[in-house]
Amino acid sequence: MDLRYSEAELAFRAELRAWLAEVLPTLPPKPDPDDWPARRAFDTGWQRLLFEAGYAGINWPTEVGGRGATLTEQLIYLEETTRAGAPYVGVNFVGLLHAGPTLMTEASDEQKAAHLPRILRGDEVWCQGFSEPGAGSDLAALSCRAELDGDEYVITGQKIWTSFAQVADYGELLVRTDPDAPKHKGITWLILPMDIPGIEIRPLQTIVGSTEFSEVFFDEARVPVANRVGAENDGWRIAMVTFSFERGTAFISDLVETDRMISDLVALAKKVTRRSATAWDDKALRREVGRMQADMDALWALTKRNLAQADRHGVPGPGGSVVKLYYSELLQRLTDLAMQILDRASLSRTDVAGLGSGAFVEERLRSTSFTIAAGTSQIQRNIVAERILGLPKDR
Amino acid sequence: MDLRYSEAELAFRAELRAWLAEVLPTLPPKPDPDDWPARRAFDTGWQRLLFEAGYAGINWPTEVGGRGATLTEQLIYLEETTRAGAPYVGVNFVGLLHAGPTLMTEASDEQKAAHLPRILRGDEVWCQGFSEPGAGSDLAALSCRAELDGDEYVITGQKIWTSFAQVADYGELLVRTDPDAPKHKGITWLILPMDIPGIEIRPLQTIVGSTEFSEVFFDEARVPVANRVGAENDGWRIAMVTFSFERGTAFISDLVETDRMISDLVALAKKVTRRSATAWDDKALRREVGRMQADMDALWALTKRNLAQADRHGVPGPGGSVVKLYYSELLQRLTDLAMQILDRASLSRTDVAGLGSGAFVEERLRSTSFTIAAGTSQIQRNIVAERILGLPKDR
Amino acid sequence: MDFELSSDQQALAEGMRAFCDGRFAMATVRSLEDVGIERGLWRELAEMGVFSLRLPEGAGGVGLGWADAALAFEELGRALVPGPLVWTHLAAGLVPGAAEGTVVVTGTWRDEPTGVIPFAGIADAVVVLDDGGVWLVDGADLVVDPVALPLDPWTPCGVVQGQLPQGRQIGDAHAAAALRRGGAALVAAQLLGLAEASTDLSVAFARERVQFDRPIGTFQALKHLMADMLVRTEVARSAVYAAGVTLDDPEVGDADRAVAAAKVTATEAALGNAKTCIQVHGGMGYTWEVDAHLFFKRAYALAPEFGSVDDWSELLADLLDAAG
Amino acid sequence: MDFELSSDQQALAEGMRAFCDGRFAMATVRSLEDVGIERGLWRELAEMGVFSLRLPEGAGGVGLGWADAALAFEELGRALVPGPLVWTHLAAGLVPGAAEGTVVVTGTWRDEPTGVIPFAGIADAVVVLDDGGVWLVDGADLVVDPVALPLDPWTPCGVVQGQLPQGRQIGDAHAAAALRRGGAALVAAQLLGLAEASTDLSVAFARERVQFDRPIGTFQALKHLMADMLVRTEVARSAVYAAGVTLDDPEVGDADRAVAAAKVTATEAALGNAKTCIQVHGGMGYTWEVDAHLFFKRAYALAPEFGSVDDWSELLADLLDAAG
Repeated sequence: MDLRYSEAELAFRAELRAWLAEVLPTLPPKPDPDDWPARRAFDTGWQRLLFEAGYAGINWPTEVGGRGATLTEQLIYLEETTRAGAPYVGVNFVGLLHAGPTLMTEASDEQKAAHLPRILRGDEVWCQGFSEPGAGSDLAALSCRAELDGDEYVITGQKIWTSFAQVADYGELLVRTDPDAPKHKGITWLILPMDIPGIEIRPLQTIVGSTEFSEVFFDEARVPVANRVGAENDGWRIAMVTFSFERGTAFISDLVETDRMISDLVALAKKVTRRSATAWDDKALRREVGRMQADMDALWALTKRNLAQADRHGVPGPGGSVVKLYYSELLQRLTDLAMQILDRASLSRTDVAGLGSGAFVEERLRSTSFTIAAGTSQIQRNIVAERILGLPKDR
Repeated sequence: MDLRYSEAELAFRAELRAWLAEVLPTLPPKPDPDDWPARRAFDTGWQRLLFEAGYAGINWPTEVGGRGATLTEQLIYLEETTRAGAPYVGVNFVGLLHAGPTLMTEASDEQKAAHLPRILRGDEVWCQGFSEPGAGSDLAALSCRAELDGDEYVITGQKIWTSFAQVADYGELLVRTDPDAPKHKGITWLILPMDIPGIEIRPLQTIVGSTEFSEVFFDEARVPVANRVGAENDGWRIAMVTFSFERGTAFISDLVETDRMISDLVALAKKVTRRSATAWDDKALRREVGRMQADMDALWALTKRNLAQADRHGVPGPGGSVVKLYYSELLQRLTDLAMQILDRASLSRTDVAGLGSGAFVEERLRSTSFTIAAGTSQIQRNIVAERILGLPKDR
Repeated sequence: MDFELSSDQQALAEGMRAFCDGRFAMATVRSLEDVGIERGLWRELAEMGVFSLRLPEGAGGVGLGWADAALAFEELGRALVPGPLVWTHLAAGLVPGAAEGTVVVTGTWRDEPTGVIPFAGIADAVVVLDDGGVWLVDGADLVVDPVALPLDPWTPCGVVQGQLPQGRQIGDAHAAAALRRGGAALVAAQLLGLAEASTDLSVAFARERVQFDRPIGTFQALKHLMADMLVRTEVARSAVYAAGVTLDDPEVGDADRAVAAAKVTATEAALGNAKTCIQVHGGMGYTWEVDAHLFFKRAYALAPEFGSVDDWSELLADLLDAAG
Repeated sequence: MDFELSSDQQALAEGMRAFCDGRFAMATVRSLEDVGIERGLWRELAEMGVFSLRLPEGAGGVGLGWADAALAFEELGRALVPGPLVWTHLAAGLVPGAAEGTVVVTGTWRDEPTGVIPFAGIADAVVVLDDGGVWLVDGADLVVDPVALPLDPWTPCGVVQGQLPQGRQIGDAHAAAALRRGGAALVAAQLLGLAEASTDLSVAFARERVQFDRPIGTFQALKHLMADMLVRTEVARSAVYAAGVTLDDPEVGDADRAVAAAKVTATEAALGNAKTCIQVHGGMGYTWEVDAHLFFKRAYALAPEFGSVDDWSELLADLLDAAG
């Protein structure tokens, strides 16, 4: 076991850090979160900068134009970009981390050539059409229909929780092509051009008031058969291939940010006065914060173990479920503690009395989704119990 | 809503308190917990004193010789006897609170006459033969067989978790009389004389090293058909009748004791020194103790609500499950907190350095059973979810 | 002793529920986003007796007690009725117009460090509590910076700029302590109502929502989450009702202690249940459309009012200390 | 960076596990009830290198590091091997005979307020840590009152009567701090082993035990309890291994901080899992016969050693404070 970075890793970090220091001040101001065209422009602009500097597709193989970085380099990349406050992957998320990797392993050469270089350069934005109102945790229950008509699939149905739908060029779409087959067996994976007729996008408002997600309605939208990835009715396997791409890097940016939030909480607690003392003079609070830092440091170590195991064995050790379960609850505990400290200042989502309080209130709201999105904590515990501990399936 | 005691209730309390003050000092010393004959003698002696003073069968109707007290009087009775340190119901538990009430509603006049007066006087001790190694949470899966042979049932099988088996005169026994019927339909309720041949009692050692429970083995033990209560194969219903006897008084003694433990914990925390200060100077600890007292006071109020609802509607309101779930976890939190305060003094189950620490360590061990015995917390949550909230059954 | 609602209390609670169902249906509550208060509805609350409930009949009130008020505020919490209901209720009899619903009153503590006051800038008057007594500040005398984005859009807030005015004394130190105690009990009652309503919403959803070919309410993990919601609610309900009864009849117990148990357990119930309610709803729970977030936001907005869980826990520990 | 066991470390862990399986089978551990230590077995532990693991080869040791020691102590914890293993390991090189297993060493802090010392009266020597350094007291110089009923029957204790002797100085203040840090890391490793083993025991039982016509491990409520056991274990494992690596190579992080994370998370994992293990076993978990209580008692017995969760959490907060 070794936690020391190699010379090469240190050099990678130094080079990246220097580049970030140079390039970040040149970026335009961050756009308003609800101005989607501006967000697309900002995020794809950043992607183009990454591409030109050779950092695009940090985890993509060099054969398809990626950086082909080691997992430790990916860790360094995520750590440094997050610490430096670089833009997130943003609207490029689905293309770079989900649809792209799927195309790499499952698509035809033509399909790869048509999309992968454009995704890397930030020329093409993707969204995801997997979940449906009736198919959330039970994704395989999806019912959005695609019927073959000549050399086109005619699609009717609905998707939900689609991020970036407003500005995406393409969508990775799961449709039911055989309604009579067992539910996992009748699903097909399609490349959906977002500009065809018969698609309607309705933004969904979240509890923080944002339009992060949309519902997408299909009314006889026609997609060429040539846009099918893999065989008809083999879409479930293909979708699962994508999920298996995760190598333990998923939560690194979140961990870096949460780690910083703990330090910010200490700073905040030193500013909040309670009667004659500050909140930070309260031993109970100090202990609680110390304990969260212990959990945080342990999670950071777990991430490094997961990466090392993924490197050796191809899959991350105890799995992303463990990190997700623990991390999402830690963040909720942390923001809850902040709410307690803030007392009436917690009633504002913007900063009050120079406390830097707004970020905590906002995150207390936002973090409610962390135990739900991408597999609820209940689903994650099933996964841990059945796949890691080998407990029998429910039925 | 009224929390004031009536004149009659106050008079009852005063009279009881005076009697306790008079009689308790005359009691012999409490016997060793593992000396079962001595325990029987002590507990039945106390029962005789209660009987003579008119307090025996506080919750039994006057028709069968009980006190016929109101639920508020029962509350007062349990509160006062616990506060005064009077003996527990002890070996009379099953007879007074379980088998007796069942006999009252389900047994023949002969059976009632034979047993009820003797139970009330402390002349007859009962135990329970319900659970089996293969039938715990799933009690209806019990397999201890009784086959009819002339006018006797021939019993072969095993029971477990039988308290007081060593000193009981009778047992309330559930046996399977029809193995082919659906599992709830083939069970019969028998009065088991403990002195017949074919019964072997093997004490089970608990994690605190006591022999509170026994396994009871039956090898063709013969019980007269006259000992059957109710009809053959109607035993499940009869057993459920007994459970429905609970009117919300089950945990009153426990609550009184736990309330006292919180005060004792304060006293202990004032004695434990940590560096220059006492544990009680620690704000975090004070807050934690305050919070537990809030929970405790709320539980006490809930108990009074349950009693009032049982009085009006015949059944306690949100049910004993709510009290049991919350109380058992509160006690575990309380004793856990004590373990933290005690630090290395927690390594001894007897008092160290005059702290009064032993009781807390002992209770930390003992309280592990509180979320298990008489329906695990998991089973209780199922009950709350299905019977109170009306959520659909598992299958 | 009979710790069960009297038939009058039952009728009061049912009446309040029917009123809220009629006048504060969810669509109405939703329409109050960003404002919190609509003067017409506020006067209807007054006509219903929400503010004058405990005033003597001779003074134009209903002549009821704290336990009755707790039942009414439980229903107001359940229905998510917004506004500085508790402060205005406490002000009835002290501040002209409060009981009648013509003057909206909010309040604060003089040593509150951040200057945030719910409904400041909207309310007509602000009651200020300090160790010396109860003070009244005219809303017009406050310079208030509105909070741009309140945690709970139905609880708009203002931040007082500069020093809080001293105000006119309308009560002594004893009255200030009594208002704090009573206010905490009534906020606890509102929190209890939130805890109940979020349980109901979760259960209704879990019975309808199908995944893996069965209602999600059949899954034990969700079932147990909801069982814990019920448990927290019933524990809190008992403490809240006991606090009301004890405030009415101090001979049955220590009022501070009873209020502490109510505020602590009701806050935990409301927050815990609101979180679970979102979780049970899954992705839908994170949308504006589903009501789960209203309970969540309101629970957090009420949690600090009249003393936090920590404050009341410490007070309870002090009482134990004094008793020991 | 490669935060995965090397093949040597893998072999070390497997070797320790095989040794424990062979020499400390559960029947053997059970036979040590009330005594904790059997001198022959203790010498076998020494021969296995448990005490001399980190001593240089020139000094008769194995020449390994803290990370390796953590792996060994994880296995000792898993197998429930009793005795003052960590203290004797720390004493190797400082106290003659400790490394060889001929002298059993326990230890304490001079400011420990209750005088309770595990294995006092049985161990040959007692190491005492204080702010001034490390001190050695001969077992014979202690007047000890044995604890009549120890929490963990495999951890018999004594209570020191009168003043703890000053002892002979065998290390300075710096050494005392180092022993506390290293000791906490190795106790954390033992606690990790307990957390793992109690998970395994629970899972094995839940797969076999049938109620309601199916293995209880199919019930989601129990499944989720056990999933949380695995989560706690893996979180703690990461922190414990990181603490070992950081003690070996202080350039990769702050050793105190790494040890704090290890002790805090491993204690929580061991206690949490031990409680759950009893709960999963139902009634059987409350019997002496099933091993669940051994994990429970040992977890509580080790929790206070070398600083509690609270102590290390406060230290971590102090470090954050200093960094901020």
